[in-house]
Amino acid sequence: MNMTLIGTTLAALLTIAVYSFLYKDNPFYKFAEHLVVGVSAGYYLVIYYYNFIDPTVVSPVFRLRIGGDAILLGGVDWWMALIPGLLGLILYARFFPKIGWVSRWALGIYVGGYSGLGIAPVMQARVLDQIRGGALPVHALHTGQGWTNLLLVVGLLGTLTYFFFSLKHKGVLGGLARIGIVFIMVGFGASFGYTVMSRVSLLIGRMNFLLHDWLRIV
Amino acid sequence: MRALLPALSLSVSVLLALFPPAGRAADAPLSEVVRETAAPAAVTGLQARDYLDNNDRGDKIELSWCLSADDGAGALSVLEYRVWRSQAPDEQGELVATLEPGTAAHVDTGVTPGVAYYYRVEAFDGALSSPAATAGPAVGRINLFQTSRLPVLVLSLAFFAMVIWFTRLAARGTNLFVRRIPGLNAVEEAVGRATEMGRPVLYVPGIGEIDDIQTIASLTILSHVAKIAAEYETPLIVPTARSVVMSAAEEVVKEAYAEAGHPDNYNPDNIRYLSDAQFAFAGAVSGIMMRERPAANLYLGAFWAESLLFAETGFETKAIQVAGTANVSQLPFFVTACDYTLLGEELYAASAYLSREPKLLGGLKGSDWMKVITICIIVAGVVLTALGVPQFGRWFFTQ
Amino acid sequence: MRREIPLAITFLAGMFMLVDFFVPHHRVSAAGEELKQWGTIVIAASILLGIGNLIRVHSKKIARRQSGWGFSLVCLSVMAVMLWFGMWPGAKLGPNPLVGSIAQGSYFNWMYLNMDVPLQGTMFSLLAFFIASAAYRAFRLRSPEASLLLISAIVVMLGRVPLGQLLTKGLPEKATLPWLTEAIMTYPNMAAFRGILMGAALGVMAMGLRIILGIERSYLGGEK
Amino acid sequence: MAGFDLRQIDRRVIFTLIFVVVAWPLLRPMRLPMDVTPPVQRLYEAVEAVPPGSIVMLAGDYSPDTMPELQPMVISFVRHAFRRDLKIVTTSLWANSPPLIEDALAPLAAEFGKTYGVDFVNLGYMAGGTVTLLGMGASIPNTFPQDYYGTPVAGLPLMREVTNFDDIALVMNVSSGTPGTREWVQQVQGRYRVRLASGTTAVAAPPFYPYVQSGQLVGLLGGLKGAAEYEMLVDAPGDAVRGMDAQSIVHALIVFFILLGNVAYFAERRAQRARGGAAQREVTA
Repeated sequence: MNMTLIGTTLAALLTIAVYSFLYKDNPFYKFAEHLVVGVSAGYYLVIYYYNFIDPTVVSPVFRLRIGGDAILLGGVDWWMALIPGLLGLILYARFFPKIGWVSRWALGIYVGGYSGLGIAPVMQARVLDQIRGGALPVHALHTGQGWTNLLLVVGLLGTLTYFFFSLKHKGVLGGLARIGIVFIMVGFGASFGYTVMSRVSLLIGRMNFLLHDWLRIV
Repeated sequence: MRALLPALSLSVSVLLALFPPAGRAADAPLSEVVRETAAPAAVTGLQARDYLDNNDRGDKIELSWCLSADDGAGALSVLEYRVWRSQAPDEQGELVATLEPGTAAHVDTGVTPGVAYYYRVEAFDGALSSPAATAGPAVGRINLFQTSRLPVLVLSLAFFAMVIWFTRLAARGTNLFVRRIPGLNAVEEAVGRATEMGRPVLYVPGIGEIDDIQTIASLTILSHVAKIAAEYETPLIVPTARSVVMSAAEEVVKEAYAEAGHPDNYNPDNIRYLSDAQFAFAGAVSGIMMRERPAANLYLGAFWAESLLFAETGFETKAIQVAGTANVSQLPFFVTACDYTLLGEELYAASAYLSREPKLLGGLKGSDWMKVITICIIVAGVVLTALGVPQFGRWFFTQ
Repeated sequence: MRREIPLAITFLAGMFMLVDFFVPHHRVSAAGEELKQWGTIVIAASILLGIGNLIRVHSKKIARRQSGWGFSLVCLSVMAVMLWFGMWPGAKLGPNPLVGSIAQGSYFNWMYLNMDVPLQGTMFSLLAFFIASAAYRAFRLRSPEASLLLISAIVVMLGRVPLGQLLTKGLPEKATLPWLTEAIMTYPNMAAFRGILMGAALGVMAMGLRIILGIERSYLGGEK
Repeated sequence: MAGFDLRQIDRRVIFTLIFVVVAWPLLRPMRLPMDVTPPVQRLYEAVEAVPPGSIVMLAGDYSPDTMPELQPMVISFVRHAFRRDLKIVTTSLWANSPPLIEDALAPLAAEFGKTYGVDFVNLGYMAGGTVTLLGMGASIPNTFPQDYYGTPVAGLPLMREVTNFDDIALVMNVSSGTPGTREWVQQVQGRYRVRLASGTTAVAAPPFYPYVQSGQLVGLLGGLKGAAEYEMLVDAPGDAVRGMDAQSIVHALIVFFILLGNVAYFAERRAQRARGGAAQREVTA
């Protein structure tokens, strides 16, 4: 028996086990579900170790090298590898009630750092750039472009108004918010329809695997 | 008469030689001679200035120019542009770049910060070079402010000021109005229903890492939900896809149970890490729904393609489902398949809304007024472009 | 103090990264990069927290012979096998080069390709079924808004395949399904999503600021 | 239908039908009528217009993840060219492409009895992107001194007929990103007046339609649908046509379910109103 054939057969059986869930929950699905959790846990553990922990912490701190280059024990690079390693380690302090609170330091750096990191780029890409893209010329109403631009501007203003929390949606505000909802619903419907194709392609892909790669009847 | 003919023909040929008819000038042989002997036209408008990138070492200078008249037009003879750099205005200096035709800008890397440089740019046709355009002196500097990001800074500061202003206002006891958000009232209702049915509540905080603000928003809502669940003594299952989110969720739930006065009811086995892998996680959560039959499923946080797997499996188990995410691509599926959905910003508003803590409401008010400013800017932009002021877009152009 | 130090750390880290965006100086950028790198390592190092939880929950089930304990055994043992194949330290000395390696052709890779990939891919493809059942039960003309959702979904769904082309063949171009699909995707869809994105962006910024300023702190958990 | 409530259709019925309509076209391709769109038709005609014996170039700039969409295009083009007795030279600006092209060439060469080195050559991958394209404008053999197998091009009879783009009757670029069709149009088509056709993923296609309009591309295949249309034109329906069959039917089936659901919904509402019953709790959409 060759490994490829065994592999394909195994993969095919597992594929069928997952599809059996569509009928109802059953032992085959349970088996597949627990198997994939186990395999992916092992996979991530190994990959994280090789890709992050080893090159950035273990190698520099214990083997004194970064990539292929030797570094100095106690040098800047060495400390720069040791500190994040320690930060990672203190996450585990929560298992020791007396020093458990230390684990929040690592969380503080991480959450604080990424919160700060997010703010300005979000302002840039999702507010400024969108203002620029959203303020379209609408004066040329004798052309089709003018009307479609007007549609885009009104839709955008309506949607923004819908998310206005400080006032009840009544009067002009209510009217604009209602336009917003109309646009949101049409947009959602379109996204839904647009996604069908790619999801069906996934199924075709799995089906091709079963019928062609495994059973070879296509 | 006889003498007139030769004179006439002579004068005609002289006239023809002096003023050739239009067709003749474009004759192939003539223009080919011109092409072989004339160098391409020079570039114009050459400028050199310090280049400000986002990792500024002061070692870059930016050049821009207008194309040679023979590039893409005219004699079509430009094969490349040559850029020379020197430290004196009249020196040829060293060749630092040869560029494809059609190029009208170049960033010269590797200059020494603080040193003045002069540049020459020539158009080259394979044999001959155009006269050089010159520019300089230009100096590379290490900058402390990214000027192209000024609009971002201005708007951010305005936003921060409003958030802080409203937060202080709230702290001083001013009553801030926030309209009803239907999906949020449903959260409490859902937990209540699970209690009536004697079945657990399932709370999925998304599959985002804790650096995703949606996850943090979700954890604050979780804290609120856990308090209700603790009071009702209803089991709360929290499956997570990220280790750090799991440990944060443990802390949040444990704390909520303690605050609700039921620390002993906290069951650490209900806060579960399942898998970092997206669909392994989705499969395992579906399994929990099928086997432990939660009566209320709350999906709040960052979700991707697994959203519909959850919502449809949850529907099959007849759970009441409330979802919320700022991942726009998944909203259509939650809206379609769940009972209530928090759209985008409503997820962030939720923690303030649920806790009714004045300090948190400040942030909500701040973003509301920022929305008003944004709407005003867009309207102003529409009006300005209509009035023929094209600069509007440029003011908001950042790098 | 136990509360203040983490909040101070959060504030400093947050402010630094915020300022970093506006300061192009290469040393500031380098420090920002270093901090991001630290974050990555902290997260990578945390994976054992989750794995520990997984092992605890499943071994309890096995020890108590709770229903489905056999599946828990499958989960834990396959994880152990994966680890052994991927990281066995004696591998380089042993006779089998396929163990202790994650390269193409190794047992680790084989398990990944023939178990993890098809299982996850198939679970992903379940969406093709669920998208149909969701459409069936939820797309009802019960309100004007719901009708819009339904109509635009149907138009786009049909406009994307040859069938839609056939259905409206012969009509003027601007009445054909492919054209309508394009129009819906370009206009209402874009306007709505741009609005939602802008609103959500403000939410993110407000939340981020609250975190940095220590107003939002429930994610840090209890006082103890 | 007494006793049968449409609102309560077991979703397993829906699942089964979806399963069947996806599997069936794979087993029994039905070739649903498909309109050929003008860009595809023009591409087909451009290849038809090349005199037999001429040399065409297949430039594959894609990777395995986009194979489902692009491989059927490559297969159809090779089939089309071989059938018309055109000679094929293939090149790649993407490192992953040459083996994928080889996958398409080998079986078709066997089918049409074509000889490597005489009727077709796979020049493999060359780094450099735009620079490589301009190099080919000067000399193709100098830019690709060896083929995919490491054989010097001087040893390949077909390559003796090729100096630069002047000897290539048509270039078919199959691309999924950068460098790809955009670079071919901007650097090669304009400069060397090459007849250029392109096939891209559905996601990447929209910006290239204006090129078809302006004539810079003689034709364009967009996504699985474009591939399917081309398969129909060369009269060799394959993976793309089968996939499109399934797509069309699934989409129609879902629409049918939606309509069915609404019929049931209104029937029930009417019945309820007649009974004067309370409105049922509805889910919010």
